[in-house]
Amino acid sequence: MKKLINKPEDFVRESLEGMASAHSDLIKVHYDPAFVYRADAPIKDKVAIISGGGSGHEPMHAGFVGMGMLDAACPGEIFTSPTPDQMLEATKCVDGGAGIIYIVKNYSGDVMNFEMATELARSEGIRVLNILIDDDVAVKDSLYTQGRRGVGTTVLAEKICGAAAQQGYNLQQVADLCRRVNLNGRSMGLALTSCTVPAKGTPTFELGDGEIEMGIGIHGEPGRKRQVLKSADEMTEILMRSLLEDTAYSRILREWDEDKGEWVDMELIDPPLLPGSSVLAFVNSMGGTPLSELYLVYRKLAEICEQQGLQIVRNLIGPYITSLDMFGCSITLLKLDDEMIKLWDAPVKTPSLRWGI
Amino acid sequence: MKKLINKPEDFVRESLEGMASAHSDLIKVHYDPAFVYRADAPIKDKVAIISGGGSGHEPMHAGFVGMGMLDAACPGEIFTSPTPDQMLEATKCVDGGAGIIYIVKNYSGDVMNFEMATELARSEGIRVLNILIDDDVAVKDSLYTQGRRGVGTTVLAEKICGAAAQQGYNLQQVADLCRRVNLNGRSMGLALTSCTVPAKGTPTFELGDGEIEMGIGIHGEPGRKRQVLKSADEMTEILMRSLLEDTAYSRILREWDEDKGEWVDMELIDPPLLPGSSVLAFVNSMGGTPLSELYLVYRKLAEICEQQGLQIVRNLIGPYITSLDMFGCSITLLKLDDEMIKLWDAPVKTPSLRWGI
Amino acid sequence: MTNQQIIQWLQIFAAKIEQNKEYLTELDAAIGDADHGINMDRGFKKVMSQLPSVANQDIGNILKTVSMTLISSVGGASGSLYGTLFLRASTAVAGKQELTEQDMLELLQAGLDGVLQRGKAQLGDKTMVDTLTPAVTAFRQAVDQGKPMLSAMEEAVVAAEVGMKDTIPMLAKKGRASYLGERSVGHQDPGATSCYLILKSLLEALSRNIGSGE
Amino acid sequence: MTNQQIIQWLQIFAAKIEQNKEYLTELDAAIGDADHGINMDRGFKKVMSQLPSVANQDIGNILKTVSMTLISSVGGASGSLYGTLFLRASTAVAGKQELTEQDMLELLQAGLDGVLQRGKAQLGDKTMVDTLTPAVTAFRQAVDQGKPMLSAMEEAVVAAEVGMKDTIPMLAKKGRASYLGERSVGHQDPGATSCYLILKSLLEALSRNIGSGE
Ligand SMILES: Nc1ncnc2c1ncn2[C@@H]1O[C@H](COP(=O)(O)OP(=O)(O)O)[C@@H](O)[C@H]1O
Ligand SMILES: Nc1ncnc2c1ncn2[C@@H]1O[C@H](COP(=O)(O)OP(=O)(O)O)[C@@H](O)[C@H]1O
Ligand SMILES: [Mg+2]
Ligand SMILES: [Mg+2]
Ligand SMILES: [Mg+2]
Ligand SMILES: [Mg+2]
Repeated sequence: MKKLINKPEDFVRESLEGMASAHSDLIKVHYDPAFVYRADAPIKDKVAIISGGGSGHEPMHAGFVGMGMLDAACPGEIFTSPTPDQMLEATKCVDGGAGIIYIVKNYSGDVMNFEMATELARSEGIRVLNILIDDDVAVKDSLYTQGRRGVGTTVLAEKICGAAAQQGYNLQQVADLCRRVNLNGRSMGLALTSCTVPAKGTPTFELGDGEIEMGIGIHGEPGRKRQVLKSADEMTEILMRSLLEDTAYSRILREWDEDKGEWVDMELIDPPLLPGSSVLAFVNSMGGTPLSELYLVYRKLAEICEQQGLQIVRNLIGPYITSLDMFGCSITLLKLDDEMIKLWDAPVKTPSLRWGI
Repeated sequence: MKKLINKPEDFVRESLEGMASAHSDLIKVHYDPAFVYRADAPIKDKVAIISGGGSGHEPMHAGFVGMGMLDAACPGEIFTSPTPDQMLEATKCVDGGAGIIYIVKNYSGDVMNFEMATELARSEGIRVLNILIDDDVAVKDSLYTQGRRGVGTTVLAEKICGAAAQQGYNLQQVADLCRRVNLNGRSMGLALTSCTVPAKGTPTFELGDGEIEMGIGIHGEPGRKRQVLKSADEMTEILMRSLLEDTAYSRILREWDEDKGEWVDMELIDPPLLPGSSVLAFVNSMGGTPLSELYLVYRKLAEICEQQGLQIVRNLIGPYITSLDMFGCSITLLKLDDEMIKLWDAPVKTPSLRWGI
Repeated sequence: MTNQQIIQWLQIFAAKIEQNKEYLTELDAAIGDADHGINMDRGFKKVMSQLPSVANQDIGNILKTVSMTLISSVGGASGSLYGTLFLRASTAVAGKQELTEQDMLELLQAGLDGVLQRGKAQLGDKTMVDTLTPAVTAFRQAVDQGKPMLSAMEEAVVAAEVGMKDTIPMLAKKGRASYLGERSVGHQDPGATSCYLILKSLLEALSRNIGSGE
Repeated sequence: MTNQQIIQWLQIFAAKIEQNKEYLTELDAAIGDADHGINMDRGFKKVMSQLPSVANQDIGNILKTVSMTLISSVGGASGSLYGTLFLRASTAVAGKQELTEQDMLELLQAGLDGVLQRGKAQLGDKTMVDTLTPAVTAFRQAVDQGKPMLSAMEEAVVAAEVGMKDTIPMLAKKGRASYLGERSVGHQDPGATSCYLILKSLLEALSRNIGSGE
């Protein structure tokens, strides 16, 4: 393992200390339990957005805390979802009285821990809704299973909902918007190499020289299948085909029902991605893949979108939701409407995403 | 070699095509000869800033073309400096009549090719000055040698001089400022792994599991010496010690003398970095090292600065001047004055550096 | 079973987890994200540091402390599941200083119910449920047949081991392994494995004290 | 030496560079940035594609085309240095259809002067200058002694080879290798090597046509 770390067990905390010291104008860090929050929180009468998950996906989530995006982020250990007490403390810290949205990636650990946090916060009288992101088309079956994972769309949902909250949307409006972003986002990723979890010290899996894992998540877990590494164009085509061939996906997600005061199962179905749509194209590095290669992927992606009659009206290219040092990339296509475009363009000022201010 | 590429010989061009398609609002790309330029160039009566160098350091330089930074960038083949005809064409394209600054990293290839371009542009009546960046403290001797390399300070000089040009500084003022930034910037880097040049297909050097190269440049070349990989704190201490122990460095650099109409040798000496100084701390990834590890380096760096009485008033953390997929990092400390701070904070809108707008 | 035996159970389990940390992590590397051993070890090291302060309290309180410690230190799927398991278990035996066979049955059943409710997994989904369910069933049958705690637990552990091994050919439907689809087949589930170890530790704590018991 | 021999020289060199592309790149990997073979091969492939259009022009024009092609396609240190070398050489023999021994001396000397002026390297700095300088000196001596082109060039190539090998123990002072300090010692300079190959190719072009000559 070749990393710039001290002791593996101190890695997450020390990285947060570095962030705190680097970005004291934007964020503050609470250590026990660990969460990162906007330096100016709580903001009265603003819906607060909290996300979180295992560490190792930097800049997500802590790098997106700040004006126009997240109010707080709860980092777990590497690839291990955070604990309910972290979320509860973060919730109390940023609660401005207008309610809280948890943006949760659909992994059993994250889902269960955020559900526990929701129950705890509710029992303390704080209005919390948790919205799940499950955009990974690599996972096919959904009935009776965990369903799809939450990947690239999470970043986009955090930006768009963060802007909405900043502009004064109320709790239900932000929740509706977040659900809409999730349903309109589709992602697919591949790995050229595994990553190395510091506490484990060796790569999670071994890949031959000409092999890749197709349909990966963001935790260094193996993908749906192993295949041959081909050219950037061919790899991009395979990713894009998975996204474009993805028809209406239906799943049951559990959300808190404010009226009933209990968890309810909701059936949600993705609207199809039809020719003529406007999209945001997000080409993401898994960590080790450099920007120059992402532009090759984007080049082919743009060509395919053009052929398919999809209009790319916004894009994001870079390492935003990573798996430590993994080589590889993911593509997210988010079908945009005018409201989402406006919110995407709204000013944002966080350590790792900034424009308009 | 595990990369998302098509044919190695098409890599640079295809990456530029991806950029052009992704950022058509900010930049345009000319292909033969290759250069990237501001979509709104030329800007009348504004000094234009051009940089360039081998590709493989992305986002530098093409990612820094745009409002408040570069007017054009000339990308060479991977790690191979661009050719004079590229610079000449870029120069003619962005010339707004107020003169041109070439920001040149002090490598023999870059220096010689930019000198040839300067002569060509001058012969066509365009006022060009070329300012060298040589901030790498790993290289010790300077008399009768190539001297120091240009590394991290290049990014900072491009931002600061870009802002100055945007604000209406004239040619000599921008040149003076650029020289001042160079003299006040110091960098030192290390590699945990080599990188793989696509056309070569294998790593440039092999490192054992517990080994690093200390004092590297940005072209995958071996460093000053090979040593043992220690903790992030210890590695940071070694880098910082090199920067802090660096005393007044004197060298002779060749610049064009406008009055004499010929090249002249100038002796330039770095002002020392004394306690009490305000600095910009730039922690840079060589490409493969993830953000989370950079924050560990920043954490220790901040601690050392505090002990040394250096006040970090600005920082930049991320992959900005890379060596393809190399794991490793570099630290740049730039001693700031109020003018530089103001120019650093000025709005910038490029594909890879953006704030204030 | 006394509260001292409960403490011993937890100590034995913590030691087993430490020994099997790498093994559990390797199992998780094959079909998950390579952290199950690390997670459990972090949690139970924390539990060990908390135990002295509650060692003399009733069993309900001890288990509640375990639960709270796991919930706030493990994270991941196993953190909320084991946390919920111990939370429900603690409620089932609230205030008790010693457990009868019936109490133990209620403890186990409540723990299992908590896991089912939180995780929504069914038997055959390739999770810890596949260890826990047959174990609780076997324990209930033995107790119904009037067998004493130790032999009932022996039967539970046998059933747990079978259940654990049965996860190998299963196609995962819950947890991270479910994302692998067909590729999850042929690997033993890490959570089912740690769950077997926790029951095995319970048995060891009971048998180790067989002489010193009544 | 006729312009057809000049063309052959360039063809032989282009072929040699293609054969030695990996070798030159490996030399550059040891003390530079692993691209010298790639750079030279890119440049001379381009030269080959340009040659047909100037094959019948005078030698000055042919060399000027080589220069312009190298300058605009090689990049790096070698692009500007070889570009300058050919540019100066072309000026030295402007308008000629055939070269005498004296013309060749002027061609070589002008090329060397161009490299020195552009790169500011001195003898012993571990660069192509260490091949070129002794070669030009040897050629001059031979010509001064009245030797014919072919044997003068043979002596130049012998000197070039010695010069190239002499770069091995040198500590680099110019070019990328200079950043390595002491670690540059013990490796042969890539530019010195390609420079040897260009002279060797010149010799081959001359000797290959010895029968068909006057
Ligand atoms: N929904 C669920 N119901 C029951 N058990 C589950 C569920 N999801 C995951 N598990 C169990 O958790 C184990 C993984 O735990 P761990 O690796 O610590 O957490 P994570 O998957 O978050 O990394 C799995 O092997 C499985 O037994
Ligand atoms: N200042 C200089 N003067 C003479 N030759 C030089 C100089 N700098 C570099 N060289 C030559 O150039 C060679 C390297 O060429 P190449 O690898 O193509 O360019 P780069 O160093 O830009 O990658 C060196 O081996 C050396 O012989
Ligand atoms: Mg995990
Ligand atoms: Mg080079
Ligand atoms: Mg796991
Ligand atoms: Mg080179």
